[in-house]
Amino acid sequence: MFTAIGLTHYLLLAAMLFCIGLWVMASKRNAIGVLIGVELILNASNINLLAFARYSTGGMNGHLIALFVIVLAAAEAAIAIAIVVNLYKNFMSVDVDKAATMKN
Amino acid sequence: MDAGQQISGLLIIGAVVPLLMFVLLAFLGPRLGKPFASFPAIFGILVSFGCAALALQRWWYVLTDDERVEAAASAYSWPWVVLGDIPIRFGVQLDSLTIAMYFMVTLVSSCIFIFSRGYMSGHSDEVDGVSKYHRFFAYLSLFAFSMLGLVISDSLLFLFIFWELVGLCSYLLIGYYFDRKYASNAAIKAFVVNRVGDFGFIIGLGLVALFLKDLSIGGAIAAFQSQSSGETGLFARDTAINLFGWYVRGDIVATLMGVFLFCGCIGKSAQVPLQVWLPDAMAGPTPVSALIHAATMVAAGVYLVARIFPLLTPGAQAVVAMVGGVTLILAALMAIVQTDIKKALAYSTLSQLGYMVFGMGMGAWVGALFHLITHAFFKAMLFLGSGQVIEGCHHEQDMRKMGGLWRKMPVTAFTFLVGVLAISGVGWPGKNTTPFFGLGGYYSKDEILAVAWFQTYGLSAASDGHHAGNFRERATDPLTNAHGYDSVILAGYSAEEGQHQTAHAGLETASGLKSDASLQPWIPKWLVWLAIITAWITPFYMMRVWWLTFMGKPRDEPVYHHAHESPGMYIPLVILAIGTFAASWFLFRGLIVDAAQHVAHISKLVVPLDGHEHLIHAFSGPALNKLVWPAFIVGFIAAFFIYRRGLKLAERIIDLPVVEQFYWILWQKFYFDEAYNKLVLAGTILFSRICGWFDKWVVDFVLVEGCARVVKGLAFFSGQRLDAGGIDQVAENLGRTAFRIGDLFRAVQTGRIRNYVIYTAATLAVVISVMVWW
Amino acid sequence: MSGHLSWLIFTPTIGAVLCLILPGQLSRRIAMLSTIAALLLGVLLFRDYLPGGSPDPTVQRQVFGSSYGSAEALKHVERVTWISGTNFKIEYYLGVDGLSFPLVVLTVLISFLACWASFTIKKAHKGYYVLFLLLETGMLGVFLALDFFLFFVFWEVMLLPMYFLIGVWGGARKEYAAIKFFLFTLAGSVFLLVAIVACFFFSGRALGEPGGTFDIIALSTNPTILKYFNDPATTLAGYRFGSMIFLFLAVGFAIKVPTVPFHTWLPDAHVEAPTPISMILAGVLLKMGAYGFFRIAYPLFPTIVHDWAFWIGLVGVVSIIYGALCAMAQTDFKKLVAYSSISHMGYVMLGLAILSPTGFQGAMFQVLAHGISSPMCFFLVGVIYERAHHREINRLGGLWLTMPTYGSMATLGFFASLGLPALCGFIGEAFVVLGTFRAKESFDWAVPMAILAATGAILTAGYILWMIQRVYLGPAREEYRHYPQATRTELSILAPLGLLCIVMGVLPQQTVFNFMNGTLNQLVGHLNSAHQQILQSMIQPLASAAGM
Amino acid sequence: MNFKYYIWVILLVSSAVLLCGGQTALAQESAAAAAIVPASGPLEVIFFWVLAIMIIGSALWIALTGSVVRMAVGLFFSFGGVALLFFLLQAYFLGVVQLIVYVGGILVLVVFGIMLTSSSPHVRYQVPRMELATTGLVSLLLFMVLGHVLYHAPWSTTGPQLPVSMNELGRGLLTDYLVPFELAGVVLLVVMVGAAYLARQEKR
Repeated sequence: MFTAIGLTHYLLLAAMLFCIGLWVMASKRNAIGVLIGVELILNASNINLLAFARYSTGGMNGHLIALFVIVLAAAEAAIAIAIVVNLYKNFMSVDVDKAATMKN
Repeated sequence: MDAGQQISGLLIIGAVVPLLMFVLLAFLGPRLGKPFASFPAIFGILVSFGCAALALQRWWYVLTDDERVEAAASAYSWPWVVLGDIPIRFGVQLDSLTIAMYFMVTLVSSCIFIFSRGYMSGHSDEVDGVSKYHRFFAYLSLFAFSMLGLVISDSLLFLFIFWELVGLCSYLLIGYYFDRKYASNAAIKAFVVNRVGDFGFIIGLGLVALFLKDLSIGGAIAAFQSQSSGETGLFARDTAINLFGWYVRGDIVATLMGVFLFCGCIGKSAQVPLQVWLPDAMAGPTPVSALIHAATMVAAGVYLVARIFPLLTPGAQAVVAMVGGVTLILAALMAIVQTDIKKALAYSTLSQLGYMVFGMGMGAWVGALFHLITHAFFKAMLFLGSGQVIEGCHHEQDMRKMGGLWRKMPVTAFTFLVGVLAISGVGWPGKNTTPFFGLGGYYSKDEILAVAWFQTYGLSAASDGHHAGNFRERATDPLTNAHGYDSVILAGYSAEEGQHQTAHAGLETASGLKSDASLQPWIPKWLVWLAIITAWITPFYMMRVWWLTFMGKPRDEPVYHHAHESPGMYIPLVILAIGTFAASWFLFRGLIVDAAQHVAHISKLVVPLDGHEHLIHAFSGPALNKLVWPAFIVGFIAAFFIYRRGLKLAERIIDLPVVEQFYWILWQKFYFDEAYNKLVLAGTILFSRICGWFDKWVVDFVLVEGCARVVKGLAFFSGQRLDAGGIDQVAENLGRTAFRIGDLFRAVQTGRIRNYVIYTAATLAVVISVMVWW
Repeated sequence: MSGHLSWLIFTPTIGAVLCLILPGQLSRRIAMLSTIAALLLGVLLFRDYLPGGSPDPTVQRQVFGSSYGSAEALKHVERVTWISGTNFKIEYYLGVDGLSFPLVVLTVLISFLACWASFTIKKAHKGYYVLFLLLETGMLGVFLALDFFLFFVFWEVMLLPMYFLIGVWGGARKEYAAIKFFLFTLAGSVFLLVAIVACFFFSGRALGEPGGTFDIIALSTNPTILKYFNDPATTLAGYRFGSMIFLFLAVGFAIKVPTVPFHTWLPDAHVEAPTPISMILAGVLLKMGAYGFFRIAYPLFPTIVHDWAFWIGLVGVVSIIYGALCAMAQTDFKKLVAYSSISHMGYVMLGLAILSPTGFQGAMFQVLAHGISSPMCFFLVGVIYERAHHREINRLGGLWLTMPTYGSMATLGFFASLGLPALCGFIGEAFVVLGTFRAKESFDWAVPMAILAATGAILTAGYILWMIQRVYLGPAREEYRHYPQATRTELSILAPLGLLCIVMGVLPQQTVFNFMNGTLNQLVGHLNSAHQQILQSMIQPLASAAGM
Repeated sequence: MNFKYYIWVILLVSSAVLLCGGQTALAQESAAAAAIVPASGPLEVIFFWVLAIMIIGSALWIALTGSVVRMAVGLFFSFGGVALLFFLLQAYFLGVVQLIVYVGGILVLVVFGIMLTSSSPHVRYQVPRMELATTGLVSLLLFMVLGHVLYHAPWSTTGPQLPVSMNELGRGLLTDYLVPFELAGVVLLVVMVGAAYLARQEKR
C-alpha cells in the first residue's frame, strides 16, 4: 500500500483533509479560524476533483470545476474577511461566540 | 264598523296614545323642560281615559247582552307570529272584565299623573344639572301603555309580553332616583324577583303550548275543557303523561300547569315567597308606588289568575288560596311594626293582594276582582295621601316624627281617613240583608270571606236557614262533572226574590253534596281563619298609621312647621276619594258579575247574581257576620288607645318579654330577606365566581393553555432546539434534526455556527453509516 | 342583474384593491363606499321578496317556500366550473335561500356599521381597511357558497384578516388573543377539511363513481348519498362514517359558535379586538357556526342528527347557564358581554337540537337578534372605552347621568340582550324555550332542558341589571363628569341597531320570519322525510331477511 | 497546547489512516487500466506521502493551535502541499492557480484579516477542551465512515489519464464553460464591490 499510489489514496487524503477542515471549523472561536477551516474543506474537494480527473474518464471537467471552486473560494474568502472586519468593527472582537450572544 | 271593532278600536287607541307620548317625551322631553314635560303624558292618559269612558258607555249602556257576545267575537285581532303550529295573534279580549279594568286603570292613572305633575315639580330631581323630570313622565306613559296592553290582550303570550313591559317600567321607575344606591338595588331586586316568578310563568306557558297547543286565552281554555273531559282526555285522572321519563297522572300535570302559570302572579303580585321586592319598591317616587305598586301593576297578578281561572284545577286553586292566605296574614303582621309610612302602606298592599289571591283560590272570583278595583282606588288614594304628607314634610317618611298634621293638611287627612275606613271594611249592616252603609272593603273583603267560609265549612255552619240566600243550581255540562269539578254553582241572592228559601235542599238534590261537606276538599279549614284574623288586624294597623300621622301632638317641630298641602295635589285625592265611594256602589260590581257569568259556565265559581248586596249576610249567615263585622270597631279603638299619645305606650308593649321576640321577627320581616341574601343571592354569586374561576383557570388555563403549552413545548423543541440557528439548507436542517433527535436531552442552545457544523458532520456520519450498514 | 351575488361578494374585494393602490387618506372613504355598495346590493336582494300587494294581509307570506335545495328555492344561482380534474370538479356555485338571505343582509349591514364605527382606528388604517374589506368578502362568501370546497375557501379567507385585525389593531394582549383565535379556528378548520375530503370521497363511493361531489345541495338532497352517509354500516377507519364526520363537522362549527367546551377564545378575542372588529366578530362570525349546522351538518346527516340531538341540546343548555354564570363573575365590561354572547348562542344550539320548525325558527331568529343586539352592546362598551380607556365595571359608575342619551341607548341595547319582550332578544328565546317544551316527542329530556334554559333568563336579568347598576346608575363620578356626550357618529351607529332591536321584537313575522320560514320549514320537512326514508331503507333488508 | 493531547490526536489519525489506507488499493483498481501513462513510480509514491504528511500535519496543526498567526502559517503549508499535490496529479495549471490564488491571494487576505482584526495578534479564543475533543471525535468518526465508503466503493477507474493541457482548458472555458466563466467573472466583480462595501469605513 505504500508502494503504489492510486485514486483511493488521494480520496482518503482528501477525506482526511475535509474532516480536519471540519474540525477546524467546529473548534475555533476565531472567525478567521472558521474561515481557514472552510478553505481546508474546499481544498479537499479540489483534491477529489483532480484525482478523479486523473484516474477517471472525465476529460477536463474536473479541472474546470476545480478552477471555478478556486475562483469562488477566493470570492468567498474576500467576502468573509470583509465580514470579519465588519464584525470586528462592531464588536471589537472576532469571537463568533460574542457575535452570537451580543445581538443588538 | 260594528260595535266590537269600534270598542276594541277605542281600547287600542287608548293604549297606543300613551305610547306615542312616551316616544315624544323620549325624544323631545329634555327640550320641554320642567313643567311642560308632564303635559304630553297627562294629555295621553286623559285621551286614554276618554277612550275608556266612551268604550264603557258603548259597552255597558248601549249594547245588550246578546250584542255584547257578538261584539266580543268581532274585536280586532291580528296575526303576529306562528310558533310551530300555534298561530299567535294579537287581539283584544273584549268582555266586561276588560272594560272594568281598563276604566279603572285609566281613571286611577289620570289622577296619579295629575298628582305627579305637582309632586315631581316640587322634587329636586336635578342631578348634575341633568333633569330627569321628563323621564319620569315618559316612563309613566310607557307604563300606561303596557298596563293597558296587558289588560286588553287576549293571548297568554301577549299577556306575558306586556307583563314584562310593566315589569320594565316598574324597574325604571323604582330606580328613578338611580343615583342612590338603595333605589337601584330595589329596582334590580324587583326585576329579578319578578323574573323568578316569570320563570314559572314561562314554564306554565310552555306546558300550555305543549298540552293545549293554543296560547290564546279563549283557545287554551276551550282546549283545556276538552282535554280534561271524559276518561280519555289528556288531563283525565287515568291518563299517564310522560314527563321526562316519569309517568305522571294527567290531572296532576294539569294542576302543575296551573301552578306554574300562577307563579307569574306570585312574582308580580308579590305573594309569599316572592313578596320581598314590594316593600323595597317603595324606593321609587310616591306616585309610582301609588300607581304601580298599589293600584295597577301588582294587581295584574290577580287579573292573570282571573283570566286563567278556568285552567286551574281544584288542586291548583288550593295552592293559590294557600299562597294568598299565608301572604295576607304575614303581611298584615309585618305592617303593624312599620314606622315608615310608605312601608306600612306597602305591607297593607301586600296583605290586600293576599286577600285577592286568596279569594281567587277560594273561587270568589267576583269578590277578588271587586276587591281589586276598590282597593285600587283607596290604596292609590292612601299612597297619594302619604305622598302629600312626605312632600309636605320635606321628604320625611318616618311616622315617628309626624303627628298632628291634620291641622296643616286637612284635606289630606280626611281623604286618608276615607281610605282607612274603606280598607278596614267599615260598613253598617242594615235590616235583613240590605246594608245601610258600606265602603269598598266592606263589600269586597267580606264577600271573599263569605265564599271562603262557604268553601271550607259549607252551608251548615253558616246558615241558620233564615238568612240563606237564593241558591240556584245550574246544570253544568257533564264533561266537567266527570272530571271532578263537582258542580258549577251560581249562588245568587237577589233582593227582588227576597223569599227565604232554604238552600240545603236545592244543593243536596242537585249535586249530591252533603250540606256540611266543603266544596273544595283540598283547602284546609284553617286558611279561612287566617283571613278572618287578618280582618281584625287590618283596621288596627291602618288606624295606627292614620293616627300617628295626622292626630296627636306634633312630635317633631321642624317637620310640623314646614308641613303644608297644595290644591294641585289634593284635588286628585278628592277625585279618588269620590271614586272610592262610587266604586263601592256603582258600575264595577255589575261589570264583574257580568264577566263572571261567562266564566261560571266553564268553571266552578261562586257568583252572586246581582250586584249590590252584602253576600256575607245572604250566604254565610250571622256566624261569620259576627266574626268579622265588629273587627273595625275593635281595631280602631285599640289603635286609638295605644297610639293616642304617640309611640310611648307601644314601646312599652314592645319591651314585654314575649312580645319583644315576636316584634323582632316582624321587624326583620320574618327573615325572608336575610335568607334570600344569604342563600340564594350569595349562593348564586358564589357559584358564578366559581364558574368564572373555573373558566379562567381550569378551562382556559389548564385545558387550553395546557394544550397550548404542550404544543408550544413541542414546537419550541422542534423549532428552537432542533431548528434554530438560521442555517437554511435543507440537508443541513435534516441532518441537524436527525442529530438532535439522537441528542434530545442535551441542553445545548448555542446559536453558534461551529456547533451546528459538528452536528451536521455527526449527522452525516450517522446517515452514511446507516446507508452503508443498514 | 346577472351575477348579483358575485358582485355582492366581490364589491368589498374591489374596494380592498382600490384601498391598496390609492393613497391612504382615501382608504376610509373607499371602504365606506364599498361597504355601502355591498349594503345596497344586499338590500337589492329584497326587491324580489317584498310582499307585493297580497290581497289578504292575514296570509303569512313565505318566500323560498319550495322544497329544500330545489331550483325554485335557490335564487340568484351562479354556477361555473372553477377547478376541474379528471375525477373531481370544484364549482363556483353561489345561491341564496331563506337560510342565507337574512344572514347576508345582516352581514352587509353590520359590516357597514362596523366600517362606520372604525373611526377609532388611528394606526395603519390603510392596511386595516384592506383587511376589513377582505373579511367582508370572506363572510359573504361563506354564506353564499353552495360548493363545499368554495365554502371552505371562503371560510379560510375570512380567518386570516381576522387574525391580523385582532393581532395588529387589538388591545394589550392582542398577540395572545389573535393567536388563540387563530389556533382555535384553525383547529375547527382542520376538522372541517377532513370532513370535506371524507364527504367528497364517500359521496363518490355512494354513487359508484371514481370521484365525488363537493356540491352541498347534492350532498344533502341526493337520496343515495344520504342513505350511504347515514348508514351505520358505512365505516371509515373502522368507525361509523356518519357519526364520525358529523362529529367532525359539529366540532368544527361548535368552535365557531362557540359552545362551552370550545369557547375560551371568544372572551379573549373580544376583549382584545378593536370595537368594530368586536362588532363583526359577535355580529357575524359567530353566526357562521350556526349557519354551518343549518347548511351542512344537519342536511348531510339527518339520521345521525337524531342520535346526537340530545347532546347538542345539552351543550346548548350548559352554554346558556355556564355562560351566564361566568358573565356574572366578570369585572371586565367587554368580557361580560362576550360571555353573554356565549350564553345567548346557547339558545341557538338548543333550538337546533330540538329539530322542529319552532326550534329552527327560534334558533335562526336568535342568531339574527344576537347579530343585532351584540354589536350594539359591544359598540356601547367601545364608546365608554374610548373615553375612559379602561373597562373595569367596578371603576365605572353614574354614566347615565353623565351621558343621558348614551345611557338611554345603552339601556335599550342591554335590555334587548336581556331578552325583554318587544325587543329582539325575546322572540328567539321564547321560541326556543317554548319549542323545547313541545319537543318532548324528540327526546325525553326536553322539558328539563327547557326549564333550565328558562332559568338562564333569570341569570341573564341578574347580571345585566347588576352591570347596568354598576356602570350606568349611581351618582355621577367626578372623574367621568367631563366626558363628552355621545357624538353624532356614535349615535348614528347606535340608532339603526336600536331601531332594529325594537322593530324585530315588535314585528318578527314581517321583518324576519317571512323571509326564512319557508326554507326552515322545508328544511325540517326534508330532514324528517330523509330520516324516515333512510330508516325505511335500513329496515327493509332486515324485514325481508326476517320474511325469508 | 498540551503536548500529550497532540500526540494522542496524531496517533488516532494515523491509526485511522493505517486502518483505512489503501492496503489493497491498487488491487481494487482495474487491472485493465489503460497504460497510457506509466504507473506511479517510486518518486511519485514518495512525493505523495511527503505531501500527504505535510498537508495533514499542517492541517492538524491549524486545528490544534490556538494562535491565529500560527494557523496562517499552517495554512501556508497546507495550501502549498495541495498545490504540489496538484502537480503530482499532473494538473499543472490548477497547481499554479492554487499557488497564485490560495497562497498568493487568500492567504495574504487571511493575514491581512488577522492584522486588521486583532487588537493584539496573540489574542486567543480558547474553546473548552471537552469541546475540542468531542468535535475531533466526531470528525474522526466521519472520517472513518467516509474512509470506509471510499475504500469499499467500486470506483470505475481507468488508470491514470493524460494530463489536460492548458490549451484545452482555455478552449473549454471559452466554449462549453463560457457561461459559468462569465458568471464567475460577474461573481468576482460583485464580490469586489460587496467586500469593499462591507469593509468600508462607516460614516456617522
